Formats: sequence, structure tokens, C-alpha cells
Amino acid sequence: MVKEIERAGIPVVHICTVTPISLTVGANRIVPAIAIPHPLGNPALTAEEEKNIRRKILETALQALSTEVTDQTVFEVKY
Amino acid sequence: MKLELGYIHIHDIQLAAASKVENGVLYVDAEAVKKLVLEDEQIASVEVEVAHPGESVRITPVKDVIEPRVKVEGPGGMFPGVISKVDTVGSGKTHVLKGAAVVTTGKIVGFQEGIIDMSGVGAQYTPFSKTNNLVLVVQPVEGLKQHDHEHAVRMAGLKTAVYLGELARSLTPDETETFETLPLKESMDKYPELPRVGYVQMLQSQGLLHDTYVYGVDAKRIIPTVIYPTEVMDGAIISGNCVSACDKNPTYVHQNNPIVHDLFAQHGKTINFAAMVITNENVYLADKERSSNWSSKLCEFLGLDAVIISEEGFGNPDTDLIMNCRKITEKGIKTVIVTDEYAGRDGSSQSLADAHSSADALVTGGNANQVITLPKMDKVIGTEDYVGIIAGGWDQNKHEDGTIDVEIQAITGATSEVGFNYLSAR
Amino acid sequence: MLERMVVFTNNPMVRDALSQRDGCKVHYAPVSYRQILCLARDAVHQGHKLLTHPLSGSVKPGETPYKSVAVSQEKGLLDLPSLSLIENSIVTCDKFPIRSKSKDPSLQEDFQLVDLSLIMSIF
Amino acid sequence: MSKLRVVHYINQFFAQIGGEEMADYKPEYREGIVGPGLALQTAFGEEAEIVGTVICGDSYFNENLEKATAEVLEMIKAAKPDLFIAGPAFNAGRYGVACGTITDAVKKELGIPALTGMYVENPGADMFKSSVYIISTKNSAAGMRDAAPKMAKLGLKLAKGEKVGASCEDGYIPNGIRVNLFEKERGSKRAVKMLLAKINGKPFTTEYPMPDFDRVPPCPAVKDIAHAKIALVTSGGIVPKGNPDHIESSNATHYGKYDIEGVDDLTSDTYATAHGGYDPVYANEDADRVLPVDVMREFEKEGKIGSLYRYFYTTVGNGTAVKSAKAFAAEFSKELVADGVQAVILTST
Repeated sequence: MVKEIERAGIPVVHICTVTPISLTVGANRIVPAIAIPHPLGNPALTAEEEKNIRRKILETALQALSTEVTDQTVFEVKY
Repeated sequence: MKLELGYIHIHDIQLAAASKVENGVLYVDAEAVKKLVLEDEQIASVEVEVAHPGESVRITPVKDVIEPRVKVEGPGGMFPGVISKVDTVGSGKTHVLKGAAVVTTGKIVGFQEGIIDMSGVGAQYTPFSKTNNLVLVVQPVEGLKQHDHEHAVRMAGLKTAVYLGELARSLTPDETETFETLPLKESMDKYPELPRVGYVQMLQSQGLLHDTYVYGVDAKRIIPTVIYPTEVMDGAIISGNCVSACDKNPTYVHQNNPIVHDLFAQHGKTINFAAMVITNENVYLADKERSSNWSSKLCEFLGLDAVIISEEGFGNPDTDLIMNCRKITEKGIKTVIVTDEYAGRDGSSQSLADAHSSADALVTGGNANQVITLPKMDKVIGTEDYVGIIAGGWDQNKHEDGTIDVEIQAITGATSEVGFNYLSAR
Repeated sequence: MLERMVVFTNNPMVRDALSQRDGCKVHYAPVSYRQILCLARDAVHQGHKLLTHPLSGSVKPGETPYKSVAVSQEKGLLDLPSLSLIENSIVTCDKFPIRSKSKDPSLQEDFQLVDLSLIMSIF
Repeated sequence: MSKLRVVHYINQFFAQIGGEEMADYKPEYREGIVGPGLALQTAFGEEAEIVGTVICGDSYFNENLEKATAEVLEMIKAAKPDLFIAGPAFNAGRYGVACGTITDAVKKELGIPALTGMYVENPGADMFKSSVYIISTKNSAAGMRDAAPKMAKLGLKLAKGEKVGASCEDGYIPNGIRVNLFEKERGSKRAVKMLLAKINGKPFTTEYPMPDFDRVPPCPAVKDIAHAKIALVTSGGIVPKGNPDHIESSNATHYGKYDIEGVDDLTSDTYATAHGGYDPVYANEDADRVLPVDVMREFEKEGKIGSLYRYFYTTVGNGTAVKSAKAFAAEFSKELVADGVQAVILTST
């Protein structure tokens, strides 16, 4: 799916729990997520903390979209 | 290690008053065979039948197929660790009743399977429509447990094959063939220019009806090891695997392992067929890691340049196959893998349960889900009661005119994963 | 050496055989073959490791109704090999149609026994 | 039996009308054989007859895809063929796409047996190999002599409703449907031969190619993210509560597109997951954990992004066959481009 979007000429960032899978499916900009049942959240935290984490992941995603890459690149989130 | 196989060509089997081989005919004293089989107190009765190529006969449910052989020179005897003592076999001379086979049939569990049609469309799909088959229909004593039942039928087949093989002991073979594998150092010295090729055979080893025995040892208890390819010709590996008829290796296929034979055909010419490694396909995932680590380590240790890896089964073994392929490739060794496919009846599903880019050279035994219609046969040896239940049979698959629709996975040897058959897919 | 495990099973024979076994917790649920795989998958998503192959046995999904899968009791980071194995297994399971013979009462004991034998093969 | 009626499709070049300068040539129907149809007719012998030929310029077809397809289909329909053959297109890209498009349309819309031919690396091959039979040809017109008998043979099989063999038997580009065949050599011998080829660095063809792991080069970065229109796409199966479009939990046959205008936060009352591939408890409690609309809205307000695209797209990810997932994405990507979306955030579980 990620490849088809990129093929259409739109840069795409893939936020994905299992980065090796993301690498296999051919994503070029990858941001690791938290866990499979809740990639952009963590039910163990308070609502406020959880949203904060989500912001950090998405800020990293925006940064990935703004970064030129030549190859598959994983952008680690700084918590 | 050097073994000479002496083939006595058999073109017919007949039941007779005394067992003997004469002019290519195997005469079998059915009473003697029954007496032998009934020595096992767990067996209540046995029928002895004969099926010839081209006859309107169906054998089902098939448990195992075994080739009658006898050791005439060299240490040990047939089926070491099971019938004979555990002496190391694989050298000297062995006589083979080529063209004859012992087929065992019997219901062990309610979904027991395996079809051999001696004529018609089904015959094209099984290699055992071309052999003259002595069939044992084995009935257990009342209340016999499945494990004991499986063991009893297995032993009945092996004992009968040994009994028939004995008839060849003093005969002069019609044809002989010699196979030799040298110890590591000598082999390297003799063929310094040839690529060193190995064979990694994966053995089914998951539990009841899914077992293989090496010199009598349950294959799930082995660590991958080296075996001379000629040892398997003397029955070092036997089958206790009765599920998935199309891609299991009957004992006959172990004895005649086609990859071993076709590698030997190139030995000393284009390759140095240097070694054979056997490994297993256990259920426990750590066992898979360990076994694939060992198989790849052995291939490296043996200095192999290339190997053929064969699988047995589907699903669980796909994981072992890909692990073996990946780890052996990572050692810088070139690989070809042999498997079969479950791509669905329409052929559109993903064929294997696992995949890796290192598996770039694959030979397939075909799509086991292909449906064919088997004609009605004049005679059924065993029973068709289970045809609707076996893997590859299904509900309402028997038509009014007696024809049966089955997936070819119900047919013994149809999609052989050691390449014993001609079927393939694209 | 075997890890301490949780066995997800819909097979009463496995439940009875393993319930007293050391290092072994049984999670018995009278659900479908596929749903047993899903229970194992959810455990893998939580960080448990798969210990046995989900597609053990040559009796195909849809042919036998019984399935037993072991995962580690210990929970850690998401185990990628376990993840890819369980996900692939569910995809593979879905391509096999359910055969009505799998529900035949006369066959249940045999199906249970083979499934039991597969899981017991690890001990 | 009367001869089977065949209609043939070729481009302006093979109709000898002209090269690139005539690529705008509009569809035209001519009675009988034109150009390469002769080789096909020879291959058909007495069994079939090319009754007419549709000619269309490659540029015209590709630039007016829908209109041209309709026009060409009309001409084909009127000729009442038993079989339709397009090309072969060899390595000509736009010709290949035209051949694939029209063959696919004839098969699906007219229900008439149809096939085409092209070189395996023609872009049309990848696009259409799983929907229509494409005879594998050489990469230039010099391959016509080779291709014509194969196209005729498979064409006759299709027209007569006979069973099609495996790709290597009938010469078509593998289409993902596995077909059994009996080989002349047993599997073990084929394995030894393949191994020898591999050892000696010679070419060999695997009998089952592993799923391909092809790559797409990265798109350039977004220059001004603070003014960019960004879309959210998820393979996590987030849908409005109640799953109004009945997206299946796995092996989904369609994808969802939902309007989020005015939605600032996904709540347990409004959104849930339709995905069957993970424990749904956490996503159902708060779907922002999978599809982060809440934070994206905040970013919009804070000026971190230009705007959030009005719709989000959703699929159920790994349960869905790779093939259909690709098709879904190709389809909605067109809409994203058309609506001026400049970047996509794709979330997966």
C-alpha cells in the first residue's frame, strides 16, 4: 500500500509498530510506533501523557516528511 | 563407503504355494506372509492381495510402501535398528526386487488416507501405479491404541518386505549399479576441481502419524547429522508418517531417494556429491532454530559449495525449510529447495506458509489442492469408507456413478517433495 | 530445556493431560482452530513469545477442529519471529475451507489424540 | 463448424499509418487483416478468421483512456467476435498499456475471450498480467514469428473454452494462478540441473518465484510542511462506529473513505476498528491510538501543518491479500493526487 501511494508521487511516512515489516513492504520513511494493538497510544498512561507521546510520534513523522532520503530510513522518536 | 545394488527385475507378482522368484515373477506364499504378520499379537487378521499396473484396482487407505531388499554382503541387515541390529549399513552388496513393492493399508485413525489407483487418471499421479504391489490389509485386535496400531502396521510391512527380499539373496542380478561416497579428506583429494555438493534432507518429526526413524531413533530426538547416502539405500531411514499422502516420503522413497540417485548420476562428472545431512521438523520452535543452526553449521564444516534441501510436509516444515535455506545461504553456500504447494483449488492462494528472498531456486512437486475426478474401480483393496474424510477428500465427493472427486493431496506420492514424481506447477 | 509456557488449546484431551504439568499453564477455550491461533496472536502482540509452531501437524486447518499452541509465560518486547510466524499462520489457515467431516463425532477422539501427540512431542 | 470470428487490435505504427507523429490517430475499424494480423491469420489456419482490425493511436488511447476504451469497445462489439486479440505490443510501453486496457475491458465488459501479448518488462505486463492472459514475447517486432503461433494457440483454447495449461506450457506471463503440469524429468533431476546452473552462474528459472520485494524510490521531501495538505491513511481498520460500509475484518473486498470535516477527536462513541488482526479493545476505547485525528487537528490549529485532508482512508491491513491492498491504494492515491494532497501519514498496527 505504502509503495502505491509513493508511486503516485506523494511522499508518505509509515508509522508502524513492526519496522522490519515496514522495510519489507517497501516504505522509505518509517517511524516506529508503540505496540500493535495501540500504535499511537499507550493505555497504561494517563490521557495527557498518552497524547504527549502521540504528538512526539507525529512530530517525528512530519520531520520525516520534510527530510530528503535516498534509501529506506527509520526515524526514531525521541521521547 | 561403497555399495553395489543388484537389481532383479520383477514384472509380475503372483500368489502361489511357495515363495520364490523365477523369470522375473515374484511368487508369494500368502499363508507364509500371514503367519509372519500374525506373529504380532496386536494384529487380529491380515489379508494378502496383489495389485498390478493397469488393473482396475484402488488401494486405500495406504499407510506405507516398502521395497523388498536384502543385504548379501557387508555389515548389517535391512532396516537397521528396527528389524536388524544397529550395525552401520550402506556398504557391500544389496539385492533389490526392482518393480515390486509391499503396500500396507489399514485404518489407524478415522481420517487415515492415501490412494493408489493402478489405472485411470489417478494412476498418472502416483508412482506406485507402476510397481507390482503386494498389499497387506491389516486389522488390529479390538481396542488397540492408535500408537500401538501404527507401530504394528509399520512392522508388518517391514517384516514382509524383509521376507520377500530374502528371496533375492542367492539370485544373480539382472543389472548392477555402484555408489560410493568417500570420507571427507579422500573425497577432496580425489576431486579437487569439482564443486562439493551436499544434500540436506528434512525428516517429518512432529508426533503420532508424523514420525520418521533413523536407525530406529525417533527423528525428533536427533540433532542434525551426517549420513552416507548409501546407508539410506539399506533402509537406515523408515517412515512412520501417514498423514498428507501426497508429500510424505514412504519408506520406498527413502530407500530410492531420487535426489541421492540423481546427485550420484552427476558424481565425479560435474560435481563431487560429498555428503548427506539429515535434519528434522519439530513442533517446538527452539528445536527449529537449533536444527537449522546445526544443518547450516554441518554444511559449512563439510566445505560444501552447494546443497539441495528437501522438505517433507506443509505448514510447520515450511518454517524449517526457509530457516535452513536462509542460514545455509548465509554461509555462502548455494541452495536449491524442493517443496510442494497448497495454492488452493483455484491455484490463486499463497503457495507456501513462509518465504524468504534466499529461496530463489525452487523446484515444486505441484499444487496439492488440484482437484481430479477418479473413476470407479472394479476392485478396492482396503476400503473407500475414508475417502471422504482423508486430507484432500471432502463431503459429498462421491458421485452416483461411483466416481470420486479428490484433491491430489489424497494420492500417495503425487506431489513428492524429494522430486520422486514428475508433477510440477507454474 | 523448555520455557515456562501457556498452552492455548480447544482440545479437552490436551487440557486434561497438561493441567497438572509443572511449568505449564493451560488456557482452555472451546473455540475454533482459527480462534486458538488468534488467542496466541493476541498474546504475541502483548510481548509473549511463541514456543510451538501454530501450524503443527499435517492434518490441515479445516480438516481437524483441534489446535494447541504454546507461548511463553514470560512477557518481554514484541518478538518479531513470533509475530511473523503467527500472522502468516492465520493467513494460511484462512485459505483452507472448513470441511464438515471435521465435526464428525466419530472422528473427534482421533483428531484430539493427534493434536495431543503433536503438543506432547515437545516434552 | 464455421470459423471462429476474431477481431484484432493494433496501433498506428503497426497499421503503417505512421510513427510518433501519428500517435493521435483516432480509433478506426477496418474489415479484414491489417499488418501483423497476417502472421496471426497464418497461425490460425482454417480454424479462425480475422474479420476486422481496430486501429488506434497510442497517444490518443492513453490520453483519452475512458473515451478511447469506450469507442474501441463499441467497434469490437459491433463485429461480434468469438475472440479478441490485441498486439502484441512487444516493448512499446503505451501500446502495451492500451493492449492491456482494451483486452481487460473486452473480457470484463463484453464477456468475450481475449488475450494480448507483450515483453515481460513492458509496463503494461505488470499492470494486466493478473487480469488477462498476456503471451510473453521478445522485446521487438522481430519476435512476431515466435509470438503469433503462441497467441493463436492460446486464443483458440480460450475461444473454445478449453482448459488453459501452465504458463510455461501455453507461453503466457505468469499470472499468479498456479497450474499443475507433468514435466519430462522428475523433480529431483530438475533440482540437480537447477543446482548445476546456479553453481556455474548460468541462468535458471525457479519454479515458484518468492513474492517480490520491489522498491519504489523515495519521493522528494515536503518543502513547506507548515502549509502542506496532509492525508491520514490507516491499515488499522478504523471506521465510524457500526462499520457502515461493512468492511470485512480480514480479506476485505473494499476499503473505506470517511469524511472527518469538523471531527476533532475520535471517541469510543463515534469510531472503532473493523480489523480482525489484533485485539480491538484499545482501538475501540480511543481510535486516535490508531488514527491520530486529535493531534493532527491540534497541529492544524498550531500551524505545524497546512491542513488535514478532509477524508481518511482505511483498510484492514495484513489480512487483506497483497494484490487487493495494492489495487485499493493505487485507486485512492489517484484521488489524493487530484485533491492536491502533498503528503500522507500511513499508520499501521
